[in-house]
Amino acid sequence: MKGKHIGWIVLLLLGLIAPFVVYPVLVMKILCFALFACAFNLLLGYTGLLSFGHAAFLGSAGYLCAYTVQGLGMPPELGLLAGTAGAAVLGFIFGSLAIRRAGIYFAMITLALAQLVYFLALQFPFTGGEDGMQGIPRGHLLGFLDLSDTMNMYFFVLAVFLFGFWVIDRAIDSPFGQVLKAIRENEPRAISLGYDVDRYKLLAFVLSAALAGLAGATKTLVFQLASLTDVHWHMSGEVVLMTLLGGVGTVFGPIVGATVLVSLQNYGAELGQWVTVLTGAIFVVCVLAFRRGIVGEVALLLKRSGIRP
Amino acid sequence: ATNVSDAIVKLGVLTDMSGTYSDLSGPGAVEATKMAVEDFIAKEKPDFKIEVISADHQNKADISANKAREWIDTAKVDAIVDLVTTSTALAVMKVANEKNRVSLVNGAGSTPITNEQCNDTTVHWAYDTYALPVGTARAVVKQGGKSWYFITADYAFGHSLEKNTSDVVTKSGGKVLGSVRHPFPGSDFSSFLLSAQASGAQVIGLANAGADTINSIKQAKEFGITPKQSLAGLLMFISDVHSLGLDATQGMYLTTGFYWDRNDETRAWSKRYFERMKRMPTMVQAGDYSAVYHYLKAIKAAGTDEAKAVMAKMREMPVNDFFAKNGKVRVDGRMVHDMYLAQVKKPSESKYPWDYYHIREVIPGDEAYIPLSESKCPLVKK
Amino acid sequence: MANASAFRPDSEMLRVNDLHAFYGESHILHGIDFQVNRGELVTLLGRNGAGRTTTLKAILGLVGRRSGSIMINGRQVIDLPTHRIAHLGIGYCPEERGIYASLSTEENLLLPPAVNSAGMSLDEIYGMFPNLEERRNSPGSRLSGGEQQMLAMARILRTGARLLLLDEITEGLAPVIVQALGRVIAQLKEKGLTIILVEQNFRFAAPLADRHYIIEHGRIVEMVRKDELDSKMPLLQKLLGV
Amino acid sequence: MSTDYILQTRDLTKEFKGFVAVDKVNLQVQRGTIHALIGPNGAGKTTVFNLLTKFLTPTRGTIHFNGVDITPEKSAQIARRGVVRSFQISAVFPHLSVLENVRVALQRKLGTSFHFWRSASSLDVLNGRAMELLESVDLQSFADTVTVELPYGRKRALEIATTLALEPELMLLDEPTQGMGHEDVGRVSDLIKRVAANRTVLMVEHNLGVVSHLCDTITVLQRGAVLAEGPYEVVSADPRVLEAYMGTAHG
Amino acid sequence: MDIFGIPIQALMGQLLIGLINGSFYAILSLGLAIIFGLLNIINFAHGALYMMGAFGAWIGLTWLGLNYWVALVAVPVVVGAVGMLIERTMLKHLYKLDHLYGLLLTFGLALIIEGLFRYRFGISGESYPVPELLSGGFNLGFMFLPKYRAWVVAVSLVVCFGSWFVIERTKLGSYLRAGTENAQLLQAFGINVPLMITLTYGFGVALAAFAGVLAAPVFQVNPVMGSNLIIVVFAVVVIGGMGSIMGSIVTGLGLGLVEGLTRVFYPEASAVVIFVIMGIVLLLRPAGLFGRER
Ligand SMILES: Nc1ncnc2c1ncn2[C@@H]1O[C@H](COP(=O)(O)OP(=O)(O)OP(=O)(O)O)[C@@H](O)[C@H]1O
Ligand SMILES: Nc1ncnc2c1ncn2[C@@H]1O[C@H](COP(=O)(O)OP(=O)(O)OP(=O)(O)O)[C@@H](O)[C@H]1O
Ligand SMILES: [Mg+2]
Ligand SMILES: [Mg+2]
Repeated sequence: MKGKHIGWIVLLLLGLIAPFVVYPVLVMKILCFALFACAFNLLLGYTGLLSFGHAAFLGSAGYLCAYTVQGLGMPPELGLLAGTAGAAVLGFIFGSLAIRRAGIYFAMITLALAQLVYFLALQFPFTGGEDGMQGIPRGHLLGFLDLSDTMNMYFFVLAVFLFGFWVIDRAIDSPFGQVLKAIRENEPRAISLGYDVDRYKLLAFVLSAALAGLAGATKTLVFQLASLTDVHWHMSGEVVLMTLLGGVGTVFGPIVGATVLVSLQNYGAELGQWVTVLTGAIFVVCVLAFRRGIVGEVALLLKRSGIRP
Repeated sequence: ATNVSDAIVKLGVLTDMSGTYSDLSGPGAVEATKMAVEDFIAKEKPDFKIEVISADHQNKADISANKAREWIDTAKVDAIVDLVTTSTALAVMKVANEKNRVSLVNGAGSTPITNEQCNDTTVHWAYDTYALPVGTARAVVKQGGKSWYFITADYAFGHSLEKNTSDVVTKSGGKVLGSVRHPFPGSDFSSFLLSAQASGAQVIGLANAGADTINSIKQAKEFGITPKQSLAGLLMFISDVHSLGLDATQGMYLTTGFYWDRNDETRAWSKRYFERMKRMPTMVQAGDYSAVYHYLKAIKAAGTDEAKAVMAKMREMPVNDFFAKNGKVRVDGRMVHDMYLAQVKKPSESKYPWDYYHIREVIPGDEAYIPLSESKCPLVKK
Repeated sequence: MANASAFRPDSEMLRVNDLHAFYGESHILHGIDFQVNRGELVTLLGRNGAGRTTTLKAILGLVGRRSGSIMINGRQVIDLPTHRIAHLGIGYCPEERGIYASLSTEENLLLPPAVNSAGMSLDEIYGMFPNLEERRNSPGSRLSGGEQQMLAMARILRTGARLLLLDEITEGLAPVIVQALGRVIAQLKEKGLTIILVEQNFRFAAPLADRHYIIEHGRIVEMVRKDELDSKMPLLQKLLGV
Repeated sequence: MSTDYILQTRDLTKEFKGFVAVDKVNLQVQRGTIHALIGPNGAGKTTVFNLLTKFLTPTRGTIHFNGVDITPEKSAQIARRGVVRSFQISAVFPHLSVLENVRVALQRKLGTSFHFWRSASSLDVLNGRAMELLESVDLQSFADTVTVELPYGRKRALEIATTLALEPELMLLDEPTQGMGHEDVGRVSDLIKRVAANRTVLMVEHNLGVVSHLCDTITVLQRGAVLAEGPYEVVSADPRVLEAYMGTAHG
Repeated sequence: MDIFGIPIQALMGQLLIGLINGSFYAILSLGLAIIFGLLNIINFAHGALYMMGAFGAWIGLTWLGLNYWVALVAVPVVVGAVGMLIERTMLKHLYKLDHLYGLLLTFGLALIIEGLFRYRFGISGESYPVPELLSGGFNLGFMFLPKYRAWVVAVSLVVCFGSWFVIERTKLGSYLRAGTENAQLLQAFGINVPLMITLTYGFGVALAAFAGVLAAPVFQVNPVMGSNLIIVVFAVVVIGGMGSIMGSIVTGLGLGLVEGLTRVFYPEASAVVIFVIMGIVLLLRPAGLFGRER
């Protein structure tokens, strides 16, 4: 427990210092993806469900938020709300269909549904096809805080992230989280104790989808655009990678994973065509050498050297 | 001395370095930009320094918007060059405009760039998805290809290619028999080709791009559709012809903004480019050179790198180089220049490497691009 | 069929010296020493978790890491890969039965390659376990717990292995079947097979075995010969709670 | 008044692709007794358990619990009614602590199991009851141990404690002593005896020692059908049972 | 005669084309299914290895002067050997872990392989000519069937059913299936499981490369030809039932047909139809059409 408190403090400090050291828009992007990965980890790491369609939540929330803000002229907070709620509803639909299946089959159903969402995003008139929705206004938060100012936007994103992360952290360590853990450990036994496991999984799924949506909606405000990239299955794959890279089932792992991957994409962009090769090499090395993910390995190292994390 | 910020003009080439479009722009675009800078320094001896940086936007709008912002905010980039794929171009144009920086768009082709979504710090150089199909369609109908059928990528650019072409075909007295929309990216086009074949159209218009176009052409030959029916590539680059070979592409019509072997001037520049890249330039890469050179000249003339002032100079000065003769940058940002209708040579006609085209016709710039009178750009006062 | 010339009661079939075994980081066997003669039936007794299963697995190289010496027929095998060890004529019936769910009963039965020609025929086996004949075409996963146990046992009788490592074979079996198995084991011993039996069911093991080794915390703590059973009963009681 | 039956099945049947695993079983379990289900391997005992708890759906027949027809209900529902089972292969939550294992069973009654916004420390109120349960199976000293590290017999004991936490009216135990050393067998069978004091137990068991020691009524299944029923002395004297199940040499 | 406004002749043509594409799906998904079946690894590098097959043919022809027929044999062997090397040096360490790790590793490998080819050959790729013996085609009346395509169908059917026979109907097959479930025990029975696994992976990879060589004359040989295909092939494997050999073959062919039909009636949806089918199938039959439910 103590380790976690230290983690929170470090996180907070980093969040406050980062925009003065690193380019703030990049940090915002990292925060959005970190939230996305944490939401995903709630499902994979703590419920044992591998969704291969999480991009659908990220992306569709982005479009919804963009439409609310741009098309309907609503303020940004409503945009976020619309995105999150939309993703939650979508999550409920996905979840209801997929929950009854396990393992790789679960992953594949979510992939199939996400492909449908992609298809719709491409075909719907308001999404702008492959050009996406551009020039989304950031607007004024609650009517007064001008979000077009980078620092205002930054601290707003940080707040959103911390809120989302807190929800996840709390959910993991809640009565609900206990049941999830039990289900992951031994599902038939959980059933025989009288738990309707499907309903617990569904709630976890909806929660994860909603938070992924929150991340997507926020991202739309940050970049002022919503595009197909965020609904493409590559994105679903990327979030798996972020989580694995950081450490599945560790609280802070996905944040680290997202940071590494996003930075890699960003700074790697200047390496030109070698980015993909480099990214590939990192995965290979990670799997072969640091299987528990970065945070997982560090935790193990600390444990071995006798420091209780 | 000129009033250039930090006495440095910084150019950021933002392009697809490794993805689908990396052959038609990509590393070649970076190289062309560098050539333009070197040539400019050698010839004009400016009193400011010029730097070029580049990045791979991986065809993702968020990455390119982020990179553009970062470049402008932290690296003090003055202009962003190339911008292949429309979504990334639109995203960057917006960011650059907001921060009063110039976008020199070359790779992306969609008409909204200078139309609905135009802004006063964007220039669109080499081609667009109006000029290419329109030139081709008009010529092909004139040559007797009256009935058309489209194989269209089910994407906004595919749709707009199809629509623009259809309009011209009907206007020129031809007929459109139908179209089929394929998912993007596809790999097998034989089904769509069969539909096209069944339509009995004389001309099959390929309203797609890159690997899709290449595979369509390849498979059309395999299924014996060509040469009975002829193909018209609506968005084709010399890099596509090169990778397909003349055997598969011979006889096709296409429109281009630049062909390396057109005259001595183009040949001279292209040979220099070839020495560096081991490939001949596409119109995008040549356009990057031309646009960058013109931009730098405008800075020198304006005595500042402030975007609005530079834009004013760019509009004022005609473009005269190996790429364009008397080209001019319109108020909506479109650089109007002549386009060329090319027909792909038969293998037997090709005498040396990269000897691919007969230039059949010069399409005057005023006819090639959407006239200002039809423009939906808010900057155009009517 | 017993091969008279191969049957030399005191010649050594298996000798294990200072065997250590590890699962990942946990050190399970701390220097096991024992030996089994040709044609002998020896049991490994001990409490749950003492390391009996691990000993069998270590002989076959199925543990994470091991060290020490294992001689089979006078040949050092500690460095051989598992499949080579098996070809020296070892039949292994694992504790968790290891029935292949995707294979039918009969395919399971025919799976292990014969190591020599002395194995039982399919008919003999079905005669011994009629349940299996009845379920011969159903997938392994559909068998009841006990049926799986029979199949696991039957499977190695077919191969003609001369040294059997049997782990808790009476587990979950109906008393009639346990008795039948007792008869089978006696027959096998008759034929001159060497058997190492890991058992909880002391009552089953006692009349069959020539010697008993008692394992505690990964070490052999006691060896009891058949003729000492009565005198050493109190000790056994203390060690095993029998 | 007729006898008070807590569980009754009528013509309970399960077919697997033409193979009849459970054949018209009429089982009557009397309240407050320990009832054993024995029979040769493959007789259908586990399948009966699976049917009773709806891990399998009966092909035909009905199940009545406390007079209510529970045939159409789902597993978790049946568990909430008070029919709780153990598994033939040990069923614990391996990476939870021993205490948490029991608490998971207790927490459902708090009604906060969907509350993802509440801290897990809100469950601490259950610790007292959980410790009591652990004491009843002699596991109090292991409360903070991670369950994987427990020896096998202790895991079975924990499983029983977890089951007890639900205060089941009817406990279904599938081979509770399988794979145990002698000491553990003794301990677990004593435990069953103790916890059965005010509830009903239906168990499958091959260890006849345990059966004869614990059980009031014994039902013998063979090939899916009931072969014999009655107290141990009666059943064990039945020549058909001897032939099909117990064998001759048994004493 | 028309069906929903489509002349039946055209429909026949489209179905035939569907079958041709189906053969590619079948042969690729067969390789994937074999690898998943035995190694429990979701081989994301399959697409990249397929691409290597196609490039192998091109390199053979252009640099070494080896013709198509030589390539058809030599390239799968070479790429298969590369696969075995990958298995020996990397995958070997992952068998005891969750599928996810295999997926991640092979995904990384795919990125590396693709990146390297992209660096060397550029994105537009190269054209491979149809072998002389098979150029031209048959006029079937309702359509022109290129000889080469007919050959593709024939040879893939032979290869697919040949592999199926070996795996399902021979002793080797029962070893393979047993190895999937509990390799340790199989080894304790005296079977050299590591070798078997290496060879199997090599075989699965060789199938991918074989498909690549077959594809070279049909599709533009470019570095991303595999990654565009792989996700569809995954869907095929899943619909057929992960690890089911017959399932992957039949589903591959079947989905080719379905896709062909969609291209006639609702072409825009032809890329998504496979996923729709996958969703429906999994909801109704969780283990896939031919998969065994656990
Ligand atoms: N795969 C494994 N990983 C880690 N530890 C293991 C593993 N298998 C067994 N152990 C541990 O090794 C010890 C010895 O186990 P083993 O299975 O050999 O016991 P046993 O004497 O056969 O008892 P049992 O009656 O439970 O079968 C136990 O403490 C067990 O927890
Ligand atoms: N899902 C299934 N599909 C097909 N047959 C099955 C299935 N489950 C069980 N059977 C068959 O039904 C019969 C009864 O099995 P069950 O597991 O109930 O036996 P059991 O009485 O518990 O035996 P044991 O004492 O060996 O555990 C067996 O012959 C088994 O093969
Ligand atoms: Mg054991
Ligand atoms: Mg049973």
